[in-house]
Amino acid sequence: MSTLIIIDQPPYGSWEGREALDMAFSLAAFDQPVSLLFCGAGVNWLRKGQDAAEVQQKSIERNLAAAPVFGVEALLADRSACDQYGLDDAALLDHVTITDLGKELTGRFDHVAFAG
Amino acid sequence: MSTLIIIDQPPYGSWEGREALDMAFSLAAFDQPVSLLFCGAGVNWLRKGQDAAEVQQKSIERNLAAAPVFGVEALLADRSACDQYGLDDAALLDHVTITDLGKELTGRFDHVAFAG
Amino acid sequence: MISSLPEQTKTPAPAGVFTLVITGAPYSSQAPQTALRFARAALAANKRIDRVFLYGDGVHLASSLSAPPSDELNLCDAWSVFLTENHIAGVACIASALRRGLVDESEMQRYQLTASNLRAPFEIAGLGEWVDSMATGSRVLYFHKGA
Amino acid sequence: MISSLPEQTKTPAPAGVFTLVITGAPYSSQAPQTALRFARAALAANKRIDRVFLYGDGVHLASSLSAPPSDELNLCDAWSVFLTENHIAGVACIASALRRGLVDESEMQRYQLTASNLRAPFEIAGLGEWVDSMATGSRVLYFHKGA
Amino acid sequence: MITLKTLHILNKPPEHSRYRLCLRAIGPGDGLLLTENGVLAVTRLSGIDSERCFALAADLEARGLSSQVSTDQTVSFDGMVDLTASAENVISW
Amino acid sequence: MITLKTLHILNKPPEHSRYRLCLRAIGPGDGLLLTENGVLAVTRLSGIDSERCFALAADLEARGLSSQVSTDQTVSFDGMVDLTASAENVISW
Repeated sequence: MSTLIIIDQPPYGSWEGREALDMAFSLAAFDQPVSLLFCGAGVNWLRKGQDAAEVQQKSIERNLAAAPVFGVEALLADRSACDQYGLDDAALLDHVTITDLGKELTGRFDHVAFAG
Repeated sequence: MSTLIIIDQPPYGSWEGREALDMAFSLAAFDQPVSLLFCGAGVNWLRKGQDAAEVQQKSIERNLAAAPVFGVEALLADRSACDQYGLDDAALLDHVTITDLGKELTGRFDHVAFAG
Repeated sequence: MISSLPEQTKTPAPAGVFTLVITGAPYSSQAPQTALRFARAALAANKRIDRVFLYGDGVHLASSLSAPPSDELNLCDAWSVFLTENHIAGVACIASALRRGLVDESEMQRYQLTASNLRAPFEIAGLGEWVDSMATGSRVLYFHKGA
Repeated sequence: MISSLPEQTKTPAPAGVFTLVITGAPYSSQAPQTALRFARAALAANKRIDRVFLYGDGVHLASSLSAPPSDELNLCDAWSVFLTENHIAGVACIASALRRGLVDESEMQRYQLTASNLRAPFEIAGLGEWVDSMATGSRVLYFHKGA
Repeated sequence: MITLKTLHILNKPPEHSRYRLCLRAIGPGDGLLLTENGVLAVTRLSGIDSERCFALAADLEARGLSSQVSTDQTVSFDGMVDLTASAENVISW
Repeated sequence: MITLKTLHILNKPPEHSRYRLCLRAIGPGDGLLLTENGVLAVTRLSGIDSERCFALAADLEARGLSSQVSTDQTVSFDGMVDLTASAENVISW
């Protein structure tokens, strides 16, 4: 039972990304294999140097950095979305693997889900 | 004080269009000049032959037909959106005027607003 | 549009148990309506629904205080009746619910709030309920907002 | 990006009175946070805010039962304090509110509901309040959801 | 009854960013079920004509689009149950 | 302080359908203020480079984009108040 949770909403403007992370961490906590895929504007969750103090939210940079420790198998980012948002390896958080959203990727998982 | 209320969300899938209509009818009820502009997927509100019984919602075809009576000055539809959705004069409800969303249109109103 | 119906190529998997996850709010999205029609059809086809899980904005479906106009479907009430009559568990995610002002009596006391507004038979529980559906092989279907 | 700041071409209009319309829900959109920061800055700049009007999903900002985690901003509470301290009217649209399960004591009695959950100083009223802001020349600013 | 590899359920209009993501993920042997706002895609067919594609009758009727889809590609909620039960996987976009 | 004809406030990312509607409605003398998710547009400048365009500092910082916008086009909430008060009209997209 492997699951891919997809985040396609950008950070801070909605709670959908946070609630998707909670889903992934819950699966991992129960020892269910889970990976996260960031695509569309969602790849902006993965940009280094976020400081959410002024929008009075918690940064999730630390959560994402800890994702491998919590048991999330992979942090995946869609290549075309990264290109569109100018996110190269230097700009991306650590432990992110660039891939391509498509039938080959989604076909590798038993479940594919969004948070909203 | 003239107001343009814009509806860019398609019918039945969300309440935003209905709540935009309520805004327009409220302005009209208080004798404030108001027009409605349908654009993007919102032009699908204007298609003849809607039957919302099976989705257990009220059709708003009758409300829209009565809009001129209630004092709404114009039902406007964006030309490019109508083209994309195959809405020609025969498919559109009566009393709809085709126009182009753009700076000339929005500049003619004191207020331009969405419901959500 | 569309090519014709393909021929059957192999035996369908026996996916007889569904979990429905609703993330779209009533009176904002169509999700609770679509899910209810689907749920009724599933039971009519002798499928089982082990659980309805409300997540994100979907928790508003469990409100006991919704009072739509009398000529509109009362979705919260319709869902409540459906779950009760068919003995299906309805669960609102606790984290989503507390943020959005949806609480049962025990959360009301814990957070010293002035009222509770969870409609029976919905209960409040954690994401573990959803993980359980995923891990036990239910067919988990999501009903998201459509805009 | 962007060209440089243009020179001032004429005297600014004296738009000193704002009405804020919030249509995005807390803990779903960023709208209530952006609106609150804007409102504080407006008062600091000696602007007046005559009214905050909640519409659509924005009515959830007036919930008295929201209980977010203690390390997150309690937006409903922060807005309530801001409105009270600055004597600004907060109005939730009655049609939006009733559908979404947001009621004061009088609506609770009218619809025979089990509780009320409107947070002071918010009040429930009709779209006429918004029309009033439009007609009396307030600068009406909208804070919608961003996704 | 047919068997699909992955059934993609799409409830968003062509303007929505997730609509395009969904189309990218449809593989051979997969099916597409249009529901809610997703049925508006039947007015713009070119992007999806090579797939096994169905649309929910109730949503077509509500939007005045029933006549634009052939009856064997229109499904009731009963048909939606069959499709979701028999597909190997389901993704709700 | 500047005077703008219409100030367009855009809080949606480039993927959103209303982002494109907004760009169509910007006329000469108008200004554009990017807020919330709208600040993601600063990574794709070509569509908006000819307008009077500003971005809200708090939202740029949250998204790690402060360095991509020159300081005279970055506004605080105080600046947002000034812009909205002085523009002849405001449209929130």
